[in-house]
Amino acid sequence: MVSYVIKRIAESIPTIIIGITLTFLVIHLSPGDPGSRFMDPSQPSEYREILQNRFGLNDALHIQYIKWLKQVLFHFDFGNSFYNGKPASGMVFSALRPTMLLAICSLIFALIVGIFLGIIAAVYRDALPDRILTAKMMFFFSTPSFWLGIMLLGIFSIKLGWFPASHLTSLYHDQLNWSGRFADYVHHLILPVITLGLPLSATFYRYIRTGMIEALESEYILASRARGLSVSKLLFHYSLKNSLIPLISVLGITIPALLSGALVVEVIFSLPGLGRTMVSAVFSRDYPIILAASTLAFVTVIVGNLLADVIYSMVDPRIRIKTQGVL
Amino acid sequence: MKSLFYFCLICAILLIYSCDGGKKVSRRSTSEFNPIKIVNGGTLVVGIRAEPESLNPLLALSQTSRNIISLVFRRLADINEDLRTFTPVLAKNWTFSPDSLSITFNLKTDVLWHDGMPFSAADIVFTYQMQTDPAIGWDGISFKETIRSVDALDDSTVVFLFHRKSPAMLMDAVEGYILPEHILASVSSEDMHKAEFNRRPVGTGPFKFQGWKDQQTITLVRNNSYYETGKPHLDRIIFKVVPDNINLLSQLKSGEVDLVESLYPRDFQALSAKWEQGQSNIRPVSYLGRRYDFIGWNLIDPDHYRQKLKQEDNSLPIEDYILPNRFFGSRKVRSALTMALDREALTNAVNYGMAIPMHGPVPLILNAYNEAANVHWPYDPQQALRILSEEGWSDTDKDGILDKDGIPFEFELITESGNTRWEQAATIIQDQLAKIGVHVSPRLVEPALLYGKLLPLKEFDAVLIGWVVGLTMDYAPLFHSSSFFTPFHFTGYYSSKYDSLDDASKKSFNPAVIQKYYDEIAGLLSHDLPYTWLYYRQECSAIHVRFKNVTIDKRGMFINPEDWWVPVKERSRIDKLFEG
Amino acid sequence: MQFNSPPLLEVKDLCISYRKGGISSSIKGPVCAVKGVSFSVKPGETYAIVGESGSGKTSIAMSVIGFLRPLTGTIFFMNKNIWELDRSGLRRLRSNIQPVFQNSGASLNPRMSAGKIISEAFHAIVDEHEKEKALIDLLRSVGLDREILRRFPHELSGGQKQRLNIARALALKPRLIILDEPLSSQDLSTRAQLIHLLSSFKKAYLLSYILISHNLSLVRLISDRIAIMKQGVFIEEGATEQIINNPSNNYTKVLIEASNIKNVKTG
Amino acid sequence: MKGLINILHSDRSLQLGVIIISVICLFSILGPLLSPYHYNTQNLSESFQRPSWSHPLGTDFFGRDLLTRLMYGGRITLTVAFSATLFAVIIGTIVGLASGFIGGWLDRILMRLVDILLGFPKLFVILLLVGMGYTSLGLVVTFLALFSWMEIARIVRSDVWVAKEQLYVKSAEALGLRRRRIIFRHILPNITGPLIVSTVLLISSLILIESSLSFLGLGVQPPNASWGTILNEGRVDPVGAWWISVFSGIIIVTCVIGFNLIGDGLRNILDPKTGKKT
Repeated sequence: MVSYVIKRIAESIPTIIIGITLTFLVIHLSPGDPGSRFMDPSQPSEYREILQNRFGLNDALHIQYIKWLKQVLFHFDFGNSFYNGKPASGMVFSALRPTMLLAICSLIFALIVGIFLGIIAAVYRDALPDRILTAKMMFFFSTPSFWLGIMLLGIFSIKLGWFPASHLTSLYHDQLNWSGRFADYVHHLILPVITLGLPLSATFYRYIRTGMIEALESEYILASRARGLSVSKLLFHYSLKNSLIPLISVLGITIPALLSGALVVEVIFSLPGLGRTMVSAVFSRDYPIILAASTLAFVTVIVGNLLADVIYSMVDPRIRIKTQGVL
Repeated sequence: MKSLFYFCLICAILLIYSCDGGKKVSRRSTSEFNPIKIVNGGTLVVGIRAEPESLNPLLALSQTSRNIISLVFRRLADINEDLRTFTPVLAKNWTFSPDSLSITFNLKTDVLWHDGMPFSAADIVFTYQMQTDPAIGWDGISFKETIRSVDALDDSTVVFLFHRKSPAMLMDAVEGYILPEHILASVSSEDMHKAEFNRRPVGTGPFKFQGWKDQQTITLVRNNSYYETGKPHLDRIIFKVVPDNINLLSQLKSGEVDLVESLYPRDFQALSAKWEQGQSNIRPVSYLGRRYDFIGWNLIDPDHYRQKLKQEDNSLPIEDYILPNRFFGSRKVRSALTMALDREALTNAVNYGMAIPMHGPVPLILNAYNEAANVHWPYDPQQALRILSEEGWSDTDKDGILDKDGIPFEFELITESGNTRWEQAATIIQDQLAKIGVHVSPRLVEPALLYGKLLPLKEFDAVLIGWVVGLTMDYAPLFHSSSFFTPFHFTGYYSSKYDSLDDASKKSFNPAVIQKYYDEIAGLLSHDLPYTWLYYRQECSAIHVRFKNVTIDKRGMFINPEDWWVPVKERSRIDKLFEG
Repeated sequence: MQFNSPPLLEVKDLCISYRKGGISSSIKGPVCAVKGVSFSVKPGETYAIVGESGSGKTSIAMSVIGFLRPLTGTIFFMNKNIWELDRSGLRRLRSNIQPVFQNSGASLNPRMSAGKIISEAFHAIVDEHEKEKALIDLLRSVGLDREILRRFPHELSGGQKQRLNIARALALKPRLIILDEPLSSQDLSTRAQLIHLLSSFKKAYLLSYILISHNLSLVRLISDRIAIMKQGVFIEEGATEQIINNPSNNYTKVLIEASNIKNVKTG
Repeated sequence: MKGLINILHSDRSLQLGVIIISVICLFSILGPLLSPYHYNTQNLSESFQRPSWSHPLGTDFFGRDLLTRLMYGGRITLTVAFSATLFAVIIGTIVGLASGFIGGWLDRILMRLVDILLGFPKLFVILLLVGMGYTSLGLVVTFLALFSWMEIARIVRSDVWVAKEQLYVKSAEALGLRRRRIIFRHILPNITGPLIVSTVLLISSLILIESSLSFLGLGVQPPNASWGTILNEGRVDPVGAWWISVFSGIIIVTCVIGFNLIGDGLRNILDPKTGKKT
C-alpha cells in the first residue's frame, strides 16, 4: 500500500509540472501588461520600467521560467503578489482553508442527502416517493449552482434576512465561546453548502438508487430475506455497503468538479476562498497568485484522487488498487 | 509643473449634502453638537468592495487604501474645506522665509507613534527621501518636484527649501503622510513593495492598526495616546470586504455595515427615497466627486503608427507618425458623432440622475471650470447626418450603414470589462449611433490588456473609460505633443495651438491670465474633440444615522472620523457585542 | 495427396503467454498458454488439433493468423516468418490464411448486410462487374441463395451464418483455412452438410486446413493428421487412423473413449 | 423514420427530453422572427419593467424585451454548446480510436494526457484561458472543446478495446482490409450508441460551463448575449428586478434537464443494465 501511494505521488509530479508550466506560458504569453494597473497619467512614464523590473518581467521568458521554477521547487516561494506584495503561497494557503471547509461540508451534505434519499427511492421503487424524488433530483442535477446560489441568496438572505449573505464568520466571531463560534460557522455556511452540495447529491442519489435496487434484488439478499433477517439490517448492512462502493469511485472524479463549483459559490457568497482568489487574480493579472492558486488546485485534485483511491481499496478488498487505470 | 496649477485649489464647494437629506439629519440630531453629551465607544463597520492593496502611504493607489491610511497616518497639515488654507496637524505652526524660498515647520512634541516611539523631525526628512525615491514610485512624486531639500534643524524643526517661489509651496510641502523612520529605515526601496509594514502599518493617527483577516476584515482600534486628548471617540473601525454589490447593499440595510463610500446610483436613489419617507436609518449623502467618463477617439491610423514605431527612428518628427484615422481623423466627423449622442439621456440612464452631462475638459469640481468656455454640441442627429454626408459618408449601398469609398462606418468601442456603467454606456452609444447609420461594436477588454497594450500602442478605434481627477490637474500627459508617445496620450491628438496655450498657461503667475488661457484650452479641446466628454459623476455614499458629528464633503468621507461618536441609547448589536 | 512436397506452414517451438493487466498479476510473471509446440502442415493436408477447452488450441490459431504475438518460436508460412513481416507484408500474406470461427454470429458485423460482408472480402477486385460475378459464384458454391445478400446477420440461421463465414474465407482463394471449432455450435444436420462442403472445397481448391476441435469424431472424418493437446503442449501427434486406433497416451485414450469414436466407426 | 418513432415511444424520459429540446430550439430559432421586438432595440424609458402583457417576461436595464432576448440568447448558447460539443466529440473520437486501436506507446501517451487534463479543475483552467485573452465567441468555443473531449476519448477507447476483440473485427483483419476501413466501417458503427449518449450529456454540461463563464463576466460580449450573460445582467438587482435572473435561470435549467433526459433515455434503450429497469 505504501509503495503504491509513493508510486502514485511520483506519477502525479509530472502532471503538476506540466500543468503549472502551461499555466505559466498562458499567462506570460497573453497580451497586456500587469503593471499598467499601477500607473496613472500623473506618473513619469519611466515608472513603467521600474514596475516591470519589480515584477521580474524584463527577463527573457525561459529565464523567468527557470528562475520561478527554482524558487518554487527549492524554496517553496511563489513570489509576491503584484497587487499587494504579500507572499503568494501564504495568500493562497489562507484561501484554501475556507475552500476546503466549504468543499468538505458540501461533500458530506451531498453524501447524506444523496444516500438517504437514494435508499428511500430504492425501497419505494417505482412508487410515488421514488418518482417524486427522481424528478426532483433530475432538477437539481441540471441546475447550475450559480443560479441556485443567487436564488437562495435572494430569498433567504436578502428578502427574508435569515442567513448572512457573505463571509465565513461574523465580525464578532472572536468574541464568541466555542459553541457560539460553531453556530456562527453553521449559520454562515448553510446557504453555500446547500448551493454546492445539492447538485452533487443528485449524482450520488443516482448511484445509490441504482446500486440499492441491484443489491436488493441480488440472490444473496433474497436468500437472507428468506432466512428472516430484519429489513433494516438488510438495508444498511448488506445492500448499502455494496452500493457505496461505486460511489467512492465517483468521489475521485467529484473533486475537480467540487473545486470548480466552489469557485462560483465563493463569488456569489463573497467567501474568501481559493476560487475567488483565482477569479480576482485572473482579472487583475496577478501572475504569482494565479500560478500559486493553480498549483494548489492541481495538487488538491491529485491528493483528493489519491485519497479516494486509497479509501476505495480499503472498503472493497476485492478490488485492491487494481483499478488505477480507471480512476 | 503641476504646482503651477495652484489656482485649481481655489474651488467652490459644491453640494455637500443632498439638500433634503442634510436638513433631516440636522433636525433629527439637534443636540449632537453639544460637547457634554459626547461619549466614547461604538464600532463603525465600513463596507468595502475590494481589499486594500497596501496600507503603506507610498504605495497605496485605491480609494479604499487611502481611506484606511488616512485614519492611521497623519500629515504635517490638512487642507481645509475651502481648499485654500491649511490646519496644522503634526506641525504646530510654520513660517515662510523672507525670500519665500523656504518654509520652516515647528513640530508638535507630544506625538507618539503607535508603537510608543516618539515622533520627530527625522521622520519628516526620511519621508521626503522615500517619497522622491524613483524605485518606490510614489504616485504623488510630482508634488515634490519644486522642493530642493528638506532638513531637520533639531528634533522639532524642519526646513523645506524650494527651487523657486510658487503659490503652491505649502501644498507641496505638506502633501503625503509621514512615515516612521525607525521602522522603515531598514527596508530597501526595492523591497518596499513587499515590506511587512504594508500589512501592519504604524502611524500617528487617531486609529491604530489591529488586524487583517485575508479577504475578510481589517480592524483599526482607538489610539489611546492620540495627541488630541479625548479623541477619538469610536472604539474601533472595521473595514469589511464585501465584493458583491447586492451583498453590500443588503448588509447596509440590515445594519451589518454602517458606511459605504461608493454606492451604485440606482441603489442610492432607492435608499434616498426610503430616507425621505423616514423609513430608514441609513443617511444617504451625495457630493460632487472626482470622476468623469468620456469617449476617446483614435485620431490617427493605428497601422501606420505601428509601422513608424517599428522603424525605431527617434529623429522622425511627430507629423510622420500621423496618418489621419479613416473615421475619426476628421474633426467634423467627431463633431457629428458627438451631436448624434443624446448625452442627457445617456447620463441619466447609466447614472440614475446622479451625474451631470459634460461638454468640455475641465472637471466641475475645480474653479477653473467655466461652462461658458466650452463649445456645445447639441443633440441633433439630423445635423450630424448632414455633416457626415458633407464628409462623404452616406449609405450608398442601402444596407443601413453609412459608407465612404466602399468602407462601411463600422468600428469597435472598447471599454474595461467588469464595469457595469461603462458596459451600459457603450451599449447605449451603440444604439444611439446605429440610428444615424454608424455601426458600433462594443468590446469589453480586461484592464491589463486595455491599459497595458491597446491604449499605449494606439491599437483601437474608440475607447470609453473615465478619469479620476486630483485637486490639481494637468492636461499635458493627455494632449500635449511632448507626451505623444506616452501611454495616456492615446488619442494621437496633435495641435500646436494647444501646445502653445498649455505652455503659456504654465509660465504665467497671474490667476486672471491663467483662467483666460484655461478657457481657451477648454474652448479648443471641446471644439477639436479628441474626447467626447460624457458626464461628471456625483459620489453616492451612505452612513448609519447613529453616528454623530460626521462631516462629509468633496474631500471625501473620512475628514473627521476622530470626532464621530455614537449615543449610548442608539448603540447597535455589534457595538454591544464588542463591548460585552 | 502431396505429402512429400515442402510444408506450407511450419511452426517451431512455439511459446505463447498472456500478460494479464493489473499490478498484482504482472508481478508473478507471464502465464504460459502454449509451451514448445512444433508442427507442420503440407499443402492439401488437413491437420487437426484436439484438446479440451483452455488447452491452448485457439492461441495457436491466433498466432498463426498473426493476431497474437508468440513469446518465442517461429511460424513459417510459405517460407516466410510471419512475425518478422512488416504491416503491409503481413496484410498481403493474410489473404492466404483465413480463419473461420466457432461463433458464426459474432464473426459477422451486426451492422453490415450479408452482401456487404461478402463483397468486402473481394476488396482486391476493382471491376464491379467481375466482383458481382465472383460473388454469385461463391454464394452458389457454399449453397446460399442470392436473396440473403440483403439480410443482416441477425436475420440469418446458424447454418447460413457459418456458410457465409466460409464463403468470406474462400473469397480470397487462400491456401490455408483455420477452422476454429467451426461446427460445434451447429445442429447435427447442418454439421453434416458443412463437413461435406469443407471436404469438397479441399479438393477443388487444393486447400489446407487446420482444424481445431475438442470433438474427435468430427476430426476423424476429415483430418489427415491429428495432434492431441493438453495444458499447452502436444502430447501426441500422428496420422489420424494411427492415433485413433493406437493411442499411446492415456489422455488420448480417455478422449477417444469419451467421444465414443468406435461406435461412430461401426455405426 | 418509423424506427425513430418507435425508439421515441420506448422510453418516457427520452420522449419528454425530445419535446423539451424541440420546443427550446423552435423558441430560439423561430422566436426572434415572430417577436414584435428586436433583441437589441433599446427603449430607455421602459427600463426594468415588470412582466406585463406587452413584455411577458419584463424588460432589462435598456428596456429591451427579456423574452426576445432569451430567445436570441438561446441561439448563442445552443450554438456555443453544439459547436464546442462537436469539436470535443471529433477530438475525443479520434483520440479514443487511435488510442484504443493502435494501442502501445501511443495509447499510453494519450491516456496520460487524458489523465492530466481530467485532473485540472475545468472551470479554473477555462477561466484562466478566457481571462487572459480576448473573450471572443470562437475562442470560448475552442477552450470549451479543448477541455471536454477527454470523457469522450475514454469512452471511445474502452469501447474500441472491446470491439477490437470481436470476431467480426478479427475476420475483417484477416481479410487484409486496411486499418482505416476496419476502424471506420467495423469499429466506429458499433460504438456509436454509447458515443451518442455521452455526446448528449456533454452538450448539457457545456451549457452549464458556458453559463458559468458568462456569469463570471468572461463569456459572450455585448450586445450579443447568452443565457448566462443575461443571468449575469440580472445580478445588478436580483430582488428588485427578479424576473431577469429567475427567467433566464429557468430556461437554462429546462434546457439542461431536456438534454439530460434525452441522454438518460438513450442510455436506457442502449444499455438496459444501468437503466431504470434493473
